[in-house]
Amino acid sequence: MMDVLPYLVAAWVFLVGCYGLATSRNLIHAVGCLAVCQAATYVLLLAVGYRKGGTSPVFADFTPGARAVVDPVVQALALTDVVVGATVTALLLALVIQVAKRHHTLDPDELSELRG
Amino acid sequence: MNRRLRMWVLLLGLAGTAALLVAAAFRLPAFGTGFHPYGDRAVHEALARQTANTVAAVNFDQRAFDTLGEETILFAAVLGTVVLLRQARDERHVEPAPADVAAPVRRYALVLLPVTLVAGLYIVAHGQLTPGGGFQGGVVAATALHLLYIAVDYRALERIRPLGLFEVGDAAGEAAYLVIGVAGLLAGSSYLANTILPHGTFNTLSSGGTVPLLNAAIGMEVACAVVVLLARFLDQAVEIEGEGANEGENEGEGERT
Amino acid sequence: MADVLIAVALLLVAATATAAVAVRDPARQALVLSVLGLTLTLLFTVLQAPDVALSQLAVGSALTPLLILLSVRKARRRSLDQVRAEKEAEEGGT
Amino acid sequence: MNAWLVAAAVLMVAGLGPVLWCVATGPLRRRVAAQNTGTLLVCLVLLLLARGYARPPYTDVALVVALLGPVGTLVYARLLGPEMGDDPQQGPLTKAFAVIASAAVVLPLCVAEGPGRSLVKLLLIGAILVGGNLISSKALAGARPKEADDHG
Repeated sequence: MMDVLPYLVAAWVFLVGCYGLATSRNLIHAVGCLAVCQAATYVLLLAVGYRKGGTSPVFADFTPGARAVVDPVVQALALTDVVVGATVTALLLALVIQVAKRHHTLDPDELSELRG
Repeated sequence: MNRRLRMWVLLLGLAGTAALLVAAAFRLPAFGTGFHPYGDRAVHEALARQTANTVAAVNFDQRAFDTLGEETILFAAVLGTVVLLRQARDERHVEPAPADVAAPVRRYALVLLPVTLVAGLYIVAHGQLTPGGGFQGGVVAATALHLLYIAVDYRALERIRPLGLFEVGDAAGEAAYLVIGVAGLLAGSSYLANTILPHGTFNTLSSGGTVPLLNAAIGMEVACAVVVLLARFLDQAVEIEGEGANEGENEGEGERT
Repeated sequence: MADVLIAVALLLVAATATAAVAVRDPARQALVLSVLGLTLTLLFTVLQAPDVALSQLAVGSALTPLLILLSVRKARRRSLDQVRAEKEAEEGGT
Repeated sequence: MNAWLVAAAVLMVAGLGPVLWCVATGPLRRRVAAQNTGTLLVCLVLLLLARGYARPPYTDVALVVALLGPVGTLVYARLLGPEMGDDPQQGPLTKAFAVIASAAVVLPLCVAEGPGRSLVKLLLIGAILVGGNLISSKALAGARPKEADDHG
């Protein structure tokens, strides 16, 4: 079970985020759901890079080679994306604020009705 | 398309994606596998360049060009937010009323402000040794400044926050990254190559060649970017009123904490 | 033991993510999202990725919730402004 | 397998499970209080993990939680204060739990650590954690509805 559990959790988090995104009645809530989807990618990346019995590849407190280490490449991918993802969330929220200013509603359904 | 039909389409799509993802999960290498060819090579390279934190080495040495791309996305996202949230012609600026903050909260936040700032700078500076680096430390340092908003109020934050300077700092961080990259070219190697500086002694602050410099550049950019972002959002939420607003009352900073 | 820790962290993340989607009010969702950030921090630490944990923590504990709450506040003020303006227009008409 | 990791796992299940439930349900004030307790628990778990994996650098993550966790709660108290005005106040039990849990985790860690720089760091994290948690509980209890405000 442990062989696939992390991948299944990543899939579940992604799907649940997508469901929330599609059924959301509030654009701010939708942006939050997108953040959940993003979290799924981090879980998947780090799960791929894990090595049983390994420790983090930071050699500040032990000599290289003394312990097995996990994959640093996927960690580097995830780490930059976390911060960049936050600024993209900010950009989306700025768009939502603009929508609220122009159309006085945050409900995506009402917005599509506006456009006719 | 009505709501009901849309729901069915959604559920169908989710079920299909779920089936594919589960099928893929069982075909992936088992969780915790010992086979990490890229990881092993990355660790080997990082140690050859005397960088103790191999994650930082991957980010700022082996894949430094990719990080430049990430950084540019960040820069563009901040620029977009600034453009979207500027004060429109039909809006006006209203001074928020001073907030009434409980004395212990104020004292706590004012004591913690320098501590958090130092912690942020520590995380940036030790990025090549211990977990951390420019991305994380930058956010922590920027959050530290906003303790002033919690401790006093938004006006106090505005007074010590020359926003123009932070906007310049954001661009300067990005530019510093580019310049360090070009320095690699000028030194006769390739763009962003970690060859212009000696790699130093393993596990000391000056190890890793250009890794600490790039870390500092990213730290500056991220910190300034977060300050600018939050400034725009705070302006919108606290200060800028729409056309229909009543001059007399403002919802700014009245409540107690 | 390491496997148990990872499994617990994974299940916590799954449960928190579900809760974050199920809570429909954005302000309340921001709270669940910050707990999601915390559980992700734990998961990344047990997956031996303290760098990513630190990143997630810096962003998830204060920055994202603050952005969401400020957006909620701005959107609410917009609608308040709108209601007020309509009321004024009505009073002007009668 | 060692006792520190077992303790961390127990704290995760027994601590964060209820926290998650309280954050997702109930009145707003209880939700914010639960989030506050959540940051405290995560910090303690991280300290236990750093010890359990024998990796001192991991304590940096715990330090950042101790610093930024209360900031998040103070933000909630400031921005959601008007909304949770009428919600029932949290009893003294939450505060007592915060102090007792922190002491129960940090003191054994200090004993295991022995004198040195890491001990100072550990005590510092513990102090920031407890102080921050108590202050943010206080701020949370002081958050009042807007109507009671004297402005305007």
